Parts: sequence; structure tokens; C-alpha cells
Amino acid sequence: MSKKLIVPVALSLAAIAASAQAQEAPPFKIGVVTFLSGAPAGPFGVPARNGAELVAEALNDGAMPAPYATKGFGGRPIELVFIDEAGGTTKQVSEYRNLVQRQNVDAVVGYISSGDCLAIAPVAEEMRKLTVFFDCGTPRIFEDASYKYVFRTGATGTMDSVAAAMYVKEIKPNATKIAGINQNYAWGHDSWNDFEAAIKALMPSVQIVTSQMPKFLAGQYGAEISALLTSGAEVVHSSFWGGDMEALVLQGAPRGLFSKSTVVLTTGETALPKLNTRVPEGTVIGARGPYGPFAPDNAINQWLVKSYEDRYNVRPTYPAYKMTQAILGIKAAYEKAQAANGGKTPNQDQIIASFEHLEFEGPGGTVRMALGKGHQAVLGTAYGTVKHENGQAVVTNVRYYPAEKVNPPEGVKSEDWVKTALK
Amino acid sequence: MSALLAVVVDGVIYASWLFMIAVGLTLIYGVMKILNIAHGSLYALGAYGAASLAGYWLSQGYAPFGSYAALLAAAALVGLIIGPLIERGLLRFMYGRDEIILLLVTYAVFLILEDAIKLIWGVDPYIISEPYGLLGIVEFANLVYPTYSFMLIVVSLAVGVLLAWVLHRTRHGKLLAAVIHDREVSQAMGVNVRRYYLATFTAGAILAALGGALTAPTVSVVPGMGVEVIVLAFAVVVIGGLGSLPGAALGALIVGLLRAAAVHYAPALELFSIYLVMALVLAFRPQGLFAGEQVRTI
Amino acid sequence: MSHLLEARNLDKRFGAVTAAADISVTVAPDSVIGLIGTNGAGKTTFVNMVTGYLKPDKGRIYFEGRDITALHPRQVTRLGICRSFQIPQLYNSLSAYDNLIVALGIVLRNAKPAPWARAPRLVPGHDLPLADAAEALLERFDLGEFRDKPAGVLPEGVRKLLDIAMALANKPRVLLLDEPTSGVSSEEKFAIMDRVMSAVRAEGAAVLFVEHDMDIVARYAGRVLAFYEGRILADGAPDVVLADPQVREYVIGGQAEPKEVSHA
Amino acid sequence: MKKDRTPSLLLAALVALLILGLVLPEWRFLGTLAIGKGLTVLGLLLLLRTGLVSFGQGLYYCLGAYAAGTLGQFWGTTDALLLLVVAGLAAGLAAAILGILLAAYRGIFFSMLSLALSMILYGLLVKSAALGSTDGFNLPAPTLFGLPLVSHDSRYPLFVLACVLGVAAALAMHYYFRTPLGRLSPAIRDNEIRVEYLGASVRAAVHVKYVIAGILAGVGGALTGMTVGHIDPEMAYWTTSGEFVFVAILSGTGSVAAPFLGSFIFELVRTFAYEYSPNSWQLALGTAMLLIIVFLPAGLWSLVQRRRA
Repeated sequence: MSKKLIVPVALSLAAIAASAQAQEAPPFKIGVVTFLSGAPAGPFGVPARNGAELVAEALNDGAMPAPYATKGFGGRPIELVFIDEAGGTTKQVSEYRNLVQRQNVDAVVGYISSGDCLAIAPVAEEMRKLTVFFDCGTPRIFEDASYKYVFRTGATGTMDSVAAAMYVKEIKPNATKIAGINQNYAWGHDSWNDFEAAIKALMPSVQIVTSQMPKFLAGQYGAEISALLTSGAEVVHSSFWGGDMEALVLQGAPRGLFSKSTVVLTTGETALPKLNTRVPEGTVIGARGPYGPFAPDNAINQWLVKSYEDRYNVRPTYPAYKMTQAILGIKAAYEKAQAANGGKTPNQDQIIASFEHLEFEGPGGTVRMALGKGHQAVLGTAYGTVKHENGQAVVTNVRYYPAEKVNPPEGVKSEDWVKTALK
Repeated sequence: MSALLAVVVDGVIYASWLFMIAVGLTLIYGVMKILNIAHGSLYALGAYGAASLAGYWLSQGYAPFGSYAALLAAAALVGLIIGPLIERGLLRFMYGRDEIILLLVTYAVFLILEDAIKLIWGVDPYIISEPYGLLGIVEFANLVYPTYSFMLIVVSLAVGVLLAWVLHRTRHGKLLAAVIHDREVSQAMGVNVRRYYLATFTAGAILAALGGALTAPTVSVVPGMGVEVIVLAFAVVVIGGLGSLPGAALGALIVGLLRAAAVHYAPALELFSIYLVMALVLAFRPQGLFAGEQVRTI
Repeated sequence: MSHLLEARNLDKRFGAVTAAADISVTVAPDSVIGLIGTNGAGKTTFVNMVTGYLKPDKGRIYFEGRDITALHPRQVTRLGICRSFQIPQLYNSLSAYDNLIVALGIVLRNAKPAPWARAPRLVPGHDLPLADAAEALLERFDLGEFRDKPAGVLPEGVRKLLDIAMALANKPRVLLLDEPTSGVSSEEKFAIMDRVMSAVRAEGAAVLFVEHDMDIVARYAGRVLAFYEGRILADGAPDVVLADPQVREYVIGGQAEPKEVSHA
Repeated sequence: MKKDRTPSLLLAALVALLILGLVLPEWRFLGTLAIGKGLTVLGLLLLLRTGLVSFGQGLYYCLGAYAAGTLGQFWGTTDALLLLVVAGLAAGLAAAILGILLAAYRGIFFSMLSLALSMILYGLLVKSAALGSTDGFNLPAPTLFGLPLVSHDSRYPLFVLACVLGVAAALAMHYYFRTPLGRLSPAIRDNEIRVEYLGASVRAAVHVKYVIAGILAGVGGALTGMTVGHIDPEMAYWTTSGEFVFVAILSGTGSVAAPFLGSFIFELVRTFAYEYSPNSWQLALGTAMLLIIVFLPAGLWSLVQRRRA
């Protein structure tokens, strides 16, 4: 019986606290969902969480550079609630509902897994809650359906694969033997399919010598590396991430995989701070957008790098950039809606209206909400080659690809665009 | 030809790794009839322990070859601390309950250890690749292998031989066989069953940790690395015959070679290979390849 | 005349041990037959072969002229050849009453002519509803006071009786009792056997019982089969068989010092 | 003889649930989810009472969800009843076929073989790009006789359907345990030899129970899929099956209502663990599990029984 009482008491206390604050500026409460446990926590989840904490604090202190120097969201302080993304889609849908119904958040930002994004999108529509995906890559979200309440401020995975193929064409124009090693789940399948289609369109004479699909989190890649070595591949594409990618580098480098062929790691940037010179020279890496070493030298990027390094003693990787970008996107939309509303607090529909087709500045440069009826961001991206300088792994030979060259136009499915438009 | 050779070499290297992760599991099941899900966490703990200890060793600028000793010491340390803790602190209160309850208890331990690891080491990867490269490389037939991989085969063989010797040639091994055969009768005859259970579980824990410690230099040590290992080890043990030492070796070899063959000749089948083998073995020889037929009398 | 049960030239070996060698037996309706022999002489193997648990290496078994050698225990049971066990085979977590309910429930279910048909209301052979048939069996074996106790905690003598009561659920034509009085104190043996025989006699079944106590054999059996090393050493009236010098030497004499033979 | 109070208690529980769902709208989703999983656990309860532990119920849970999902996604069928029936049929058919093999296995071998089969389905689904691989796909909002069961304003109709389904399944299971075939469950668990020697086929009985458990898991999976609106191969992964076994053991096999209560409490514990310790919810969950195993050896249901006694 006592237990039954605690919950309502706690709830009403929270309600009193909330109403007390409401007299000044009610906080804007954001549910932040990223992996806090499991394999994706280290490379993605935790840098993203760190980024969210950092940017929320800086905004509340009014410490961000222009155009984000105003406090909070139009004067409202930002409050974050963190939820672990681990546990599968059923769990995530359940937790999403809790965030909206019981924690009364004003918006949800999160989701690294594409499966989670696909599952959450219709629930966001049902619950009518502004939801911003910051990282997940599948183009299916806005190409198979259209949503009012759902936005994605990060680019699709298609962009990574297409740009990777373009970079390969530039640095290895005469390559004919291409291989792939990707994880055996949707991300690996999609990445490889897009890359295969793009490289075949860009370099019609290439031949795929082998496509390895080891189990996600397999950890031991001895046989796969042998197969890649015996295949004689000149270029090896891999969308491995996290521990799997690091293991591939650690196991492949001593066996000459990285010297015999040019290995393209589409998420390689996340491993650079940790692996440093263990990533062999000549490895091609990407950051799934203009982040990290590929980020422009603008004020927001400078702020992010400095404050992140100050607090966490490590360079920010792309998940921190993408999280920052997502929260700044909401701020831009919120304040645009506020201005349109004569300076009064905008309602959710007004925020959404100003978010659609918005252009805003992020740590990676200008983000345009150009696709998915104004709900899907496009950005340029970049790839580069690792070089060792004074005991540090640095990125050289960087090529930038503008947004319109690596993203399909509105209304065209990525899958079809890769196959036809690149030729 | 070189592909076939690669299949065999890759298969045997992988099999020796599988044997390392499965042998402790089959030992514990054979003696205590516990399917220890926390085995994967012990493996992860071994890897984290090794990364920390060897990392500390190297950061102090000591002789790099000493890092191998650090790996082994980490495995022993983890096993000797966590093994008795789980057995004495928890499992011994559960003996006599259903096999399935014991399995769930180890599942709970697995969940707790997963978070404990995260609380101690955080979520960032630990990388301790020096021991992997220290022994140099072996080149043949257009292929390059780190010598470390062949050392893994040697260690794996040594572990198998040592265990077989202890179980079949020593007095304790024979008494252990009596405990396995009939716990009550052995107890009545004055065998200290408690001690054998403690020793078995600790030995199993050390073996799991050893598997993790020796894997650590080849991977990045990350949260969740123990989860995949559990099912893999289960499959190997089930294929070979639950509780059988030669079974674990044979199971590891079959899975290792099949997986290598799949990778080289039919990459699309890799994901299924192990479960298909497991289902087929169970369908035709449910006791596993190496366990004897059970005779039941009325 | 056709026999109720006939075994012809049964052979069964377990590795080096001969458990049955050229065993031929015929059983007439209404007969009460005692099976004697040392441990490992082949009595239980004979029972196991007749009830389908073991398949003979050679030889055939006929029930009312029908070859039942290849049938499973459940099929043999449905024909009316039922048995009890040396170690009672009960549902230890269920009450005595529920043990009988399960047993009679199977009989009720097996009486369905087709899967879609409804089961009959009365248990065939007992002509009572399920619950009443169970109560009647409990009463017949005087087990009323143990009705709601789990079978696992009952005293051994009671377990023996319950085991035999369950064997009666199928209205047996041939009833094989494997050591009905083993594990029971010698004072209780006759009381138990009396209760068993009076309960069983009402069924009108032929009874074969394995027994080590020669007094019990002499008192209840109308015919005795003496087993030795898988063979039938003697077959006849109790006074004749029990007086047979070979039987006295190998079977009854061996009783004092049972041989160490591992196979039952 | 004791009067059988279970049916009236179940009906009372149904009324209570429907009222609770009306006044506590934010718990409807969790309630529906718990019933979907509870149906699967109810099937496990049947197997557990028969002495069998399936570590592969995720196979049927997933199959049911995918049967309903493909019908909904690719043929546009949204009628909940039709989807549930199809899911049950598909899962039941698969169980009938695989049961031919599995019915001969007991103990750890039954567990392991069921696990292996479930993982094969997982592998197949991961491979099928048309079904979205590991990302899975979304289900359209379910309807009943043309009326929507889920909308922004209310998920109450789907909750009602789930409650009725759950109570109906529990009742059916309760009566099943009183039929001769149902009574064979504890008999097979205790002593298979005696079952054969009473004239029943253990293998056939196990097969039937396996099919029933498969159907329940299929329906449960479809219901979960409809509630969540999304399905993916994770439903067939061994951890999902392990969770069902876990909930079944924690609930206890004492009553046909236990699986539903257990599922709900499990979801509740997990939700609060996520909310209050997002960085260490596994630790909280594992500790809760150990406490229940140690202090409530007969499962959560023993709490209810103790109070009644």
C-alpha cells in the first residue's frame, strides 16, 4: 500500500516544482535517447550524450557563439532526460511513450539504430511529439513514409557510401578489383549495397571479388582477412564500426591487409582518437558527414572542439557533432517560430512549421532540411586518407563533396538514384 | 590450393580460440550440471583485466615480453577472485534446485557483471595490441599470419592436455569423476564435494578469463564483448557433447573449419553455419558427438 | 486351444550377459504364476519383453494369437497387458487420487473412436464417471487416508499398492507384478499380498508376479517358473518346482548369497 | 471438493483491468505489451508443467508477428482478429512440423535444439532484405471490423481486445488442464514411463502441447507487433526467448494468471530501472531477479497464494 502512495506523491511534488518554475520561464524538456550500454555505447552513445550535456549547458549559460548566443531556447532553460537506447525496438517504443506520457518531455532527440528510428517514427506521429533523429542512417524513414512530427538532422547512410565510391574513383582510378567486409545486419547490408551500386556506376570496369558479411560483434576476423588477402582486392570497403572496426584494424594491419589494398572505413573517424597510429597510413576514413577532422573552421566547431577537449580530454567524434547539430536545429526552429509568434512562446505546431525546410548553422557547416518534405537534412561530406605525422595520425588528401552531389533530389528514392543518376 | 590451405589454417586458429572459450563452460557443466551464462562475462572480465594489467606494465616501460605474463596473471587473478565469489557467495545456496533455476541465476549474474564492468572500466574501448605484434609474423603461400595466432593454438593444446591429464591421471581427477557419477554416494564415502565444486567453478572461471585475456590483444576490449561469446561457446559444447572435454575440442574444430570454409567459399552462409551444424547434430545425435549413450532402466 | 499369452523362443543379450535364452512360456486365463530366480536370472527382462519395453533379439510374443512382439508399451497396455514395477512408477508431485485420475483419464481418452469425438462419460471397464472410478480404486486398495497426499511422500508399502492400483486402470487381461512385496517389512508382506490378490482377483486377469519370498510364492502361486541365467529351469506346480533339486541349488540356495550381477 | 474459483476470479480480473485501463491511460501500452508477452509465457507455462523448457519460443513469437506483419504491410490487411488468427495458424503449423523432431527430446537437449531452430529463423530474417533485415518493418495501425483500435486519442480499444484475449486464453488453459490430455502434463514431467504404461503416447502428448505453446506465442507475437507498431528479427533472437523463460520461472507455474502478472511486473521493473538508473539498469534487473529466485522459490505467484491462504 505504501508503494502505491509513493508514485502519486512523487508525481504531485514534481508537478508543484514544475508549476513554481512556470511562473518565470518553464524549462524546455528534451528526452535524449542514445546507447549508454552495449557495444554502440563507446563509439556512439556516450560521445553523443557528452555532446548533448555540453551543448545544453552552454546554451543555458548563454556561452555559445553566434547565432546561438541567446540563453536556452528563446530564454527557456533546457532540461535533459537520458534514456538508454539498448534493449531492442519494443523496449524503445515503450520508453518513448514513457518519455512523452509520464515525463512530459517537449521533444525527443536521439536514436542511433535505424531499426529504432523506423519503429519510433509512427509512434511519434501517434503521440504528436516533436522528435529529432540525430544519427540513424536508413533512407527508408522519409522515403517509405512521410511524417509531420519527425525530423532528421543527420544525413542518410547512402551519402556515406556514394561519397566513398567517389573518393575511391579519385584516388584509385585504375582499380578493378573491389571487395567488401560489412557486418551481417541491415546497416552492413545497406552500406555495401549502396557502395556496390555506386562504384559500379562510377567505374563500370570494376569487378567485385568478394563480399564478406561476418556476424555483428564477431570479433575474430582471421578467416575473413585471409579471404580478402587471397582475393587480390585493390580496394576494400567496410562500414564496420566500434569494436568490430577496431578489431579489423588490429587484426588486419599486421597481416598486410592495409598495405596490399586501400581500405575504406566509412566510420573510421570514431576510432582515430583511440587507435591513433595503429590505423595504418593510406587508410581512407570518413566521418558520416563534415565532422571531426573534416569540419569547417567555423566558430561553433571551434567551440565544440575546445569545450569537449577541456571536459573529456579527447577530441569530439562525429556522434558529438551530430547531437550538437540536432539540438541547435531545434533551437533555430524554436527561435524562428518565437520570432514569427511576436516573441511569445511558440506552440509545437509553430516550431514544426519553422523547422520544415529550415537552414541552420551547425558545427559541420550549413544544414538544409531539404528532403522528406523539409524533414530530412542534407549536408556535404568528406573523405580523407590517414597519414602519420610526428606520432599522430592525421587526415590528408581530404576531398569534399557538396550535398547535392551525394544526396538524391527530393522525391527520388536513394536506392534508385544510386543506380541511375551516378552514371 | 592456397585458399584450401588458408581454410585449414584459419579454421584451426579459430578452433583453438573457440576451444579456449568453450572448455571452461563444458568443465563446469560436466561436474556441476550448471550451464553458466556468466561465462561470457568472465571472458570479458579476463579481457578487461588483461588490458589493464598489460597496459599498466607497458606504460611503466617494463620489458614488453613481460606483457604475456601480465595477460596470464590477469586471467588467474580474475578467475581466483570472481570464481569463488560466485560459487561460495551465490551458487552453493542453489544446489539441488532445477538446472533451469541455476541457469537463470547465472543469467542474473551475467546482467550484474555486465554493468559492473561498465562501472569499473567505462564504455570506451581498451586497446592493448602490443603482445599481438611482438612475436612477429609468419609468411607462407602468399599469406601472412601473426605468430601470436599460432601461439594461441599451442596454448589451447596445452590447456586441453593439462585438463585431460588432471582429470584422468591424478587422484583428484578420479575423485572428481566419482563426484560427477554420483554426488551423494561420493559425499557419503567422505569425498569433500564442496571443495571439488569450488575448485571446478574456479577452474572454469580461470579458463574463461584466460580466453578473454588472450583475446584482448587481438581486439578492442569493449562492453558487450562477452554476449556473443556465450552462444558461440554453447553451440560448440552442444555439438561436442555437454560436459565432454574431447567433445569441446571436436566441436571447436568442426565449427572452426566449417566457418572458415564458409568465409572462403560461400560468405553468405557464414551466419547460419554454426546453428545449422548445431541443429543437425542435435537432430541426429542429441547427446552430442562425444557423450556416451545414456542407459535407463526401470 | 489358443493361449491367452504365449512367448516363443525368446532370446535377449546385453553385451556378454544373457538375459533370456530360448524362453518359451504359455499363460492360460485365470492362472496365477510366480516367477522366481536370483537377481539377474532374467525375470524382469521377461516382464519387460512381454510389455514391450525391450525387444527380444529373437523369438515372438503372442497375445490371444496376435503377434505383439514389435508393439510399444502403450499399445501392449491398451490390449490389456498391464504391469506394476519393482520401484513404483508414480507421479510423485501428484496426490494418490490424482495419480489414479491421470491413469483413468488416459483410459477414458483412449476410448474415443476419433479425435473429434467426445470422450465417453463413463470410464470403460469401470462403468463409473472419472472421479467415482478413482475413488473406487482407492477404496479397493484401502488407500482412502492417503488420498490427498503427494505420492512422493507416501510410505513404500502404500506406493506399491498405488502402483498396482494404477496398473488396474486399464482393466487388464494379463497383469504382471514385478516384486510386489519388495521393500516392505516381512510382517507386512502377507497383508499386502492379501490385499493385492483380493483386489486383483476381482478383475479376472491372469497374474504373473516376480517374487523372492518362497513362502509367498508357495501360498499364492498356482504355478511357478524358475529362472536361471536367462533360462527357465523349471515350470510347474509350486510344490514340485520348489522341491526340484536344481531349483533348490541354483535358485533358492542362491537366495541366501545373491550373485553380483549388474544387469537387472 | 473445493470449488473452482479460478474462472470467476479471472472474470473479475478482466473487469478490474478494463476499469484500470479506463482511468490510467498511460499504462495501456505497457498492459497490452505485457499481455502479448504473457500469452507467450502462458505457452511456456504449459511446457514447464510438462517438464520442458523451450529456449526457442521466440521462433513462434517472431513467426506470428511476421505472419501478421507481412499480411498487414504487403496486403494491407489491418483487421486485428484476422491478423491474430493468421499469426496463430502460421505459428501452429510451424510448431506442428518442427514438433515432429522436437517431441522426441527432453531436458537440456530440448532447450538447446529449440534455441538452435529459433536462431536459424533469426539468421533467415537477417538475410531477407525484402523484410528489412535487422531493421524490420512497421505494421499499419490495427482495426476491428473496420473500426480503428489505435489512434492519438485512445489506445483503449486495443487494450480491451488484449485483455479479453488474455483472459480467454487463461480460461481456456485452465480448463485444458482439467481434461485427460491436460492432466498428462504433470504426469509426463514426473514419470514418462508410467504414462506409456498406462496406454498414452508421451510423444504425441508433448507434440500437442508444443503446438499449443507455439500458437500462443504466435498470437502473442502478433499482438505485441500490433501494439508496438514495428517488428524485427530480434524477436527470434535467443535473448528474447531467454526473457520468456525468465518471466515464466519468476511468475511461477502455480496459476494460469501468473504469466500475465509476471510479464507486467517484469515490464514495470524494467521501465523503472531504465528511468531511474539509465546507466545501470541491467544491474538493477539482475539483482531483482536474484532476490526473487532466492526469496520466492515458487515464483511471484506464491505471494498471491500466500495472501489467499
